[in-house]
Amino acid sequence: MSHVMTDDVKIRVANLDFFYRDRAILNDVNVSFAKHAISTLTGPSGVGKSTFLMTLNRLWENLPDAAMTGRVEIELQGKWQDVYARGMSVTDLRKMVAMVFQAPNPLPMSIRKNIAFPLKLSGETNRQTVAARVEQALQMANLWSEVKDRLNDDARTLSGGQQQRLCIARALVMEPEVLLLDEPTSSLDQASTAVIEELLVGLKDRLTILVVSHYQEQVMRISDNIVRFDGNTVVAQTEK
Amino acid sequence: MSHVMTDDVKIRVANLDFFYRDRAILNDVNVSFAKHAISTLTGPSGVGKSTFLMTLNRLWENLPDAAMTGRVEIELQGKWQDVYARGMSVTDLRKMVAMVFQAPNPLPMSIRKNIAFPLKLSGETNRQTVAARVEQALQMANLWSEVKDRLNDDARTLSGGQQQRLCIARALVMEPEVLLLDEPTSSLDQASTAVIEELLVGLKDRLTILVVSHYQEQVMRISDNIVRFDGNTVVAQTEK
Amino acid sequence: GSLDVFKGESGVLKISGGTAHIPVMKDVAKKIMVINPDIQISIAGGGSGVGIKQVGEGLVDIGNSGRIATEEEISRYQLNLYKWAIDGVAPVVHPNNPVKALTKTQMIDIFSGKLDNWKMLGGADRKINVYTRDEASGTRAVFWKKGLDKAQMTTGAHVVVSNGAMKSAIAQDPYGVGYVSVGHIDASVAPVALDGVVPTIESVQDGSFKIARGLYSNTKGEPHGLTKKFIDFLYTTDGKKIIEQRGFIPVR
Amino acid sequence: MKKIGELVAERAFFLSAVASSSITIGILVFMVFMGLPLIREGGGYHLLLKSWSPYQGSFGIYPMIVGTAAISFLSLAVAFPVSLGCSFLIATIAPKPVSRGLRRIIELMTGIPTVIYGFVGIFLVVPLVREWFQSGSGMCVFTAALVLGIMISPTMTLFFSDSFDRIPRSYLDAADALGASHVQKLLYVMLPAAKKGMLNGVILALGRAVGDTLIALMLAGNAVRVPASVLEPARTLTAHIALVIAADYESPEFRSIFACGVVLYLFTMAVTFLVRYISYAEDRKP
Amino acid sequence: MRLRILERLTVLFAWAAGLMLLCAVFLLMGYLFVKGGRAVDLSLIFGDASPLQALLFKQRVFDGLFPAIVGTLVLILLSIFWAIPIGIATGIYLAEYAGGRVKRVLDALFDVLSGIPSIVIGLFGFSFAVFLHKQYSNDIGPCLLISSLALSFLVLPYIIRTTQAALEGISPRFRLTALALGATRLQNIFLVLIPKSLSGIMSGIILAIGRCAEDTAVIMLTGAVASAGLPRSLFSQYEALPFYIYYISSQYSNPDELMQGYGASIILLSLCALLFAVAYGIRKGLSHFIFYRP
Ligand SMILES: Nc1ncnc2c1ncn2[C@@H]1O[C@H](COP(=O)(O)OP(=O)(O)OP(=O)(O)O)[C@@H](O)[C@H]1O
Ligand SMILES: Nc1ncnc2c1ncn2[C@@H]1O[C@H](COP(=O)(O)OP(=O)(O)OP(=O)(O)O)[C@@H](O)[C@H]1O
Ligand SMILES: [Mg+2]
Ligand SMILES: [Mg+2]
Ligand SMILES: O=P([O-])([O-])[O-]
Repeated sequence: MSHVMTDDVKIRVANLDFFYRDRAILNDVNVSFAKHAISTLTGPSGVGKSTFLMTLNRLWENLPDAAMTGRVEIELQGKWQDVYARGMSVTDLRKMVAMVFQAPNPLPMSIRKNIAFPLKLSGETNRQTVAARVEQALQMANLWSEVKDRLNDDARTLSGGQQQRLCIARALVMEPEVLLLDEPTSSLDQASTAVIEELLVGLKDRLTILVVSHYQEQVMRISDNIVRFDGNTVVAQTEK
Repeated sequence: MSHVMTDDVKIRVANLDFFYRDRAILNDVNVSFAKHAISTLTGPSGVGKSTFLMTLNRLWENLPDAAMTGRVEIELQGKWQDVYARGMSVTDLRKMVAMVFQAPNPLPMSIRKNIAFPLKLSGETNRQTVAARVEQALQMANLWSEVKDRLNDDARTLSGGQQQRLCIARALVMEPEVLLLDEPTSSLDQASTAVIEELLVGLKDRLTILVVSHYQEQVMRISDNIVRFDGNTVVAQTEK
Repeated sequence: GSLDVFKGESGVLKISGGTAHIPVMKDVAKKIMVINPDIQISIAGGGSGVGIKQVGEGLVDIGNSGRIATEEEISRYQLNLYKWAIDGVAPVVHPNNPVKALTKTQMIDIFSGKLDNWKMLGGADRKINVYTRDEASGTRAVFWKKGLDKAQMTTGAHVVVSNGAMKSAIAQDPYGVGYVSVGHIDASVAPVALDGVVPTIESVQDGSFKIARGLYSNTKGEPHGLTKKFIDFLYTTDGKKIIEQRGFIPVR
Repeated sequence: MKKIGELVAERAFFLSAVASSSITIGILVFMVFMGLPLIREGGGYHLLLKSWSPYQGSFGIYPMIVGTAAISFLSLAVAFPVSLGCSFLIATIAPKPVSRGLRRIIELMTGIPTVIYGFVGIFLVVPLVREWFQSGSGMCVFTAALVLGIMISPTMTLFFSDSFDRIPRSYLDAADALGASHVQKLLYVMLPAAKKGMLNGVILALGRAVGDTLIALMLAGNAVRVPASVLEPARTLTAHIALVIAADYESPEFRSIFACGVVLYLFTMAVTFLVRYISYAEDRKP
Repeated sequence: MRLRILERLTVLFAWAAGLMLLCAVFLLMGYLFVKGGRAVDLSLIFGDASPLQALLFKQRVFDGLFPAIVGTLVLILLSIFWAIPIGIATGIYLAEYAGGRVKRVLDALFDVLSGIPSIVIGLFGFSFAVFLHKQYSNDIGPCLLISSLALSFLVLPYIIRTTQAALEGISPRFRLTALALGATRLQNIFLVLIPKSLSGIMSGIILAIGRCAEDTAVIMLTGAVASAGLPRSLFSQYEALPFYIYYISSQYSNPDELMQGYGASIILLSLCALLFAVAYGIRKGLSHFIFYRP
């Protein structure tokens, strides 16, 4: 409930309500997230954590019967912006507020093309630039060494952990300012989980990270800041 | 592994193997279950607990690509019967060895019709008898007082816990000798869970109960007998 | 009057074949069915060839034809022929077409595809759209024999399935030319004078228009019952009146 | 008691399946049987390559095969872009309410009877074509293909929309979350993913176009000649059957329409198996 | 930049295509209604006869569509009557009993059947009628019975497929529910699975009805004629709306007949649109109705 109102704040959410049809999923959520930190969102299943993430990049707008009221502001490109303002371009927003889903979702194309996909979307056609940024993103996601010899393979042939890192790399290639991750390790084994946790901790210098996680130990290991959801709203926010 | 070989035994399973296509799910399972007792089956997810329950009432035979070998004997109507014997009628077997699924599965009809459904299947048409047995079953499942005024409502309008008790009542209406329950409380809240546990404990005088459960506390609370599955077979059987 | 014989009759009468006959058949059938609702008469087209074959096979009671059945057909199916009207087959064009007279040679050239622009005949500079009938047509057979002297018809011709369809096709196409039963000609199409003779029912009757033919109803063996009464009716005064109204010359 | 009921029922279901599937086979056998004498006499390929002039004793169906091919491919050329565009609109480009409304309308359009397209075609499209092009009668390959194209577009659009609908949710989420615009999602994710399904749609639509009788019969002019241009009349196999059915059952004309039947039947089989093969290959993709 | 242009063009192209299709169809239908709208009245259907007398079959209708409408309705009823039992039974067999090779072969056969052009089915029906005529009885020829049988072949795949799809779409959990309560396979099918999939099956049947109502190619070869009056028996020839429209379109003999053609088109179109609307509307409600019937 408490508002963190320092210069370090990256995201401010105020009076957020969310509905599927007439069912209230989130009710008067007020919360802020710090810059260059990992915030974890926890809480029982079905409480609306995934839904909350989608309110930050407006992804819910593609769902049928979903409705939202409230205010979401993010400091983007150095200035505070109302995410739901009229002039805001959804596609630009989503490039700056990247998202990684619970189940890895590589596109049905080669590894290289998967990573280059966001560049293609923004009209980048210079092959050299693309190649360089693909490599850089894969490096950041700790995946480069494992896939550099098979960049043209179908991305769906990678293992689960590799696919999850591929999705992180794909989210990173546009150099977003915020990275949202929805239970990024829930379908992975211990070893892959460790790799990804390490990766996230390494990334927090560059960007602001929000992770939904069920695992208490994981939450403890990586978070700077814990946000607990329950009964349709945020019930506690703890800084570590 | 140990065979309980007393008079109190209700179910004997010997050398049971189970396959989906070529994948072995259960491997050389040998286990017995006591009469008038609650046995709980536990073990990690995907180990084959639900599958095992289905071998007792031959429900797996309706799944494509499933195959089984081994011996299952149940003492029914006072004498030992080989469940997979030639002369055994599957439908009679399933009336005596009733099953309740993990997610409550009311049929899309009224509460009354749901409970009366097994009676309809066996050709019972006397309205008085049906009404009496419906009431009796609902009483046994501790649901009568809650639904007696709305017996003609759609069963799917009941709450999750009520639906689960409805399914138990529907299983009880045929007066089975064995009741199989697959994680009957996993989708329920604490309060509903308590009601159902109490109900099961109350029922064990009348019949033999097998429950699959993940929850250690629950297992401890209600079981007379714990069967642990792991690595495709039964690894421990403990009597309390 | 002459419809009295149908009183008390009942049953089904199936007619098919020549499409030139259809207007007369419909009028007669209606008259009979109004008088006696127990009689059911169904009328289908198909063309003369179909009429002859179907009556021969026993699929219908009366098979109409716009040409005389061949010796081979008559003997194979034991046909009885009843010629009840005289008709002609006339080339027709759209009423707006300035070309309303042709020589026989020109007509043969048009239908065989040698002459393919109206300009060559003093009309608009547009391709000539030739319309013909399917091979089962008696009208086609007569026109081919007596009008085209058995010259080969162009394969590029549009094919329509009945006299009625020919008339409405030509009525719609300002650059079309085809041929229909003289009885069918009305204001929607213009008959084309052939070697100076305008095809009308009169010129057919007096023999100056050469492409003439009879309209026949054929039965398999001796007709009896309803079939016989139906055919007999065509020769009564009432029958002849209908035939005349529909633009044909009744026989006898 | 109950056991017997079960067995009887199963037997009845099975016999129904046998009976209804034997129709498929029965039709083929019958067609071949009826067409056989002619095929045997003239040689099958002869029949397929000769022209149609019964008075000269030639009963080939070559012009009709060409006519069918011309009209159906041209109608695909009309229907494909239109359907593609409409399915794009429905899939992402149009706003939700518009897309939903459009889909409803298109579904409804699949219910318009063929004969009505033909009817309006004769009185509206034929004169228009005649005047536009200042040539021919208006009853020609072009007119038939145009109307046929309009007629199969709704079906084809729905085939396309269905293949878009079958794209896994995760691909769409990925594209959305990466900031793809509607068109980008469509072009770079949905279109490649739905390619195979759409190919099936095209093949099935071709099957429809080839199998249609009324449009060609009413609008194409039915001349038995290989058309030299799209403004000339032509006859399809289906129209040929409808026109020649009128002949004598013993005659070679009548036999030849069974050859048409066999050709159409075999074409249908080819379409079916091609589509099944493509779907099968698609299912086996990783 | 090249991509950007492609994207722009795609949007333009899509809207253009959508507009074109809608325009084309509204033009076609608009033309029909504008030209023919005023033809639709009672005398279009009943001619000179009194509507009441005609509906009671006491008076014959000569210059109206009544016989054609009745012919079409009778034809639909008969075809559906043949196709429904065998179609649903086959659908059940495919979904619930067939497996492996048998299922694959049957699937392929029904795919082929659903693709056979209707004129080929008509040709089959016609020559079969002639065959029966020659071999067995002089009374059989192209007629209502043959037409309805041929049409039922045409729509059989619709009914089979929708039944099969509706049954196969039922979740495995739902499928096991009644079985676990001791239901036999047949009880499960008739008490649970069919009621559950009834909306799907019904909408398939209605689509099949629509197909019967609009088909022309089959009936023009198997017994529909220009003029026959009301059908009297299964072995009589008959009139039907779509055939009437086809017939008028090429051989109307005066403007009045042509107007009747327009009127018939509007009636047939409305009938088919109605069937379609019902088919889409019914998808939801029906199984609810069955389960809750008191
Ligand atoms: N598209 C949707 N339409 C309707 N209801 C939905 C939809 N998506 C989710 N819900 C409902 O909204 C609620 C919140 O869902 P959400 O996925 O946000 O929960 P969560 O906190 O992420 O849960 P979990 O930890 O299980 O992922 C749930 O009750 C869910 O059933
Ligand atoms: N119909 C099926 N076809 C093929 N494989 C199946 C089928 N049902 C279950 N399995 C597989 O069999 C294994 C055992 O499944 P089962 O449902 O019996 O596990 P379980 O012990 O009940 O797990 P849980 O606790 O998650 O319910 C799993 O790996 C599952 O993926
Ligand atoms: Mg979630
Ligand atoms: Mg389980
Ligand atoms: O009169 P016909 O239809 O045979 O030309």
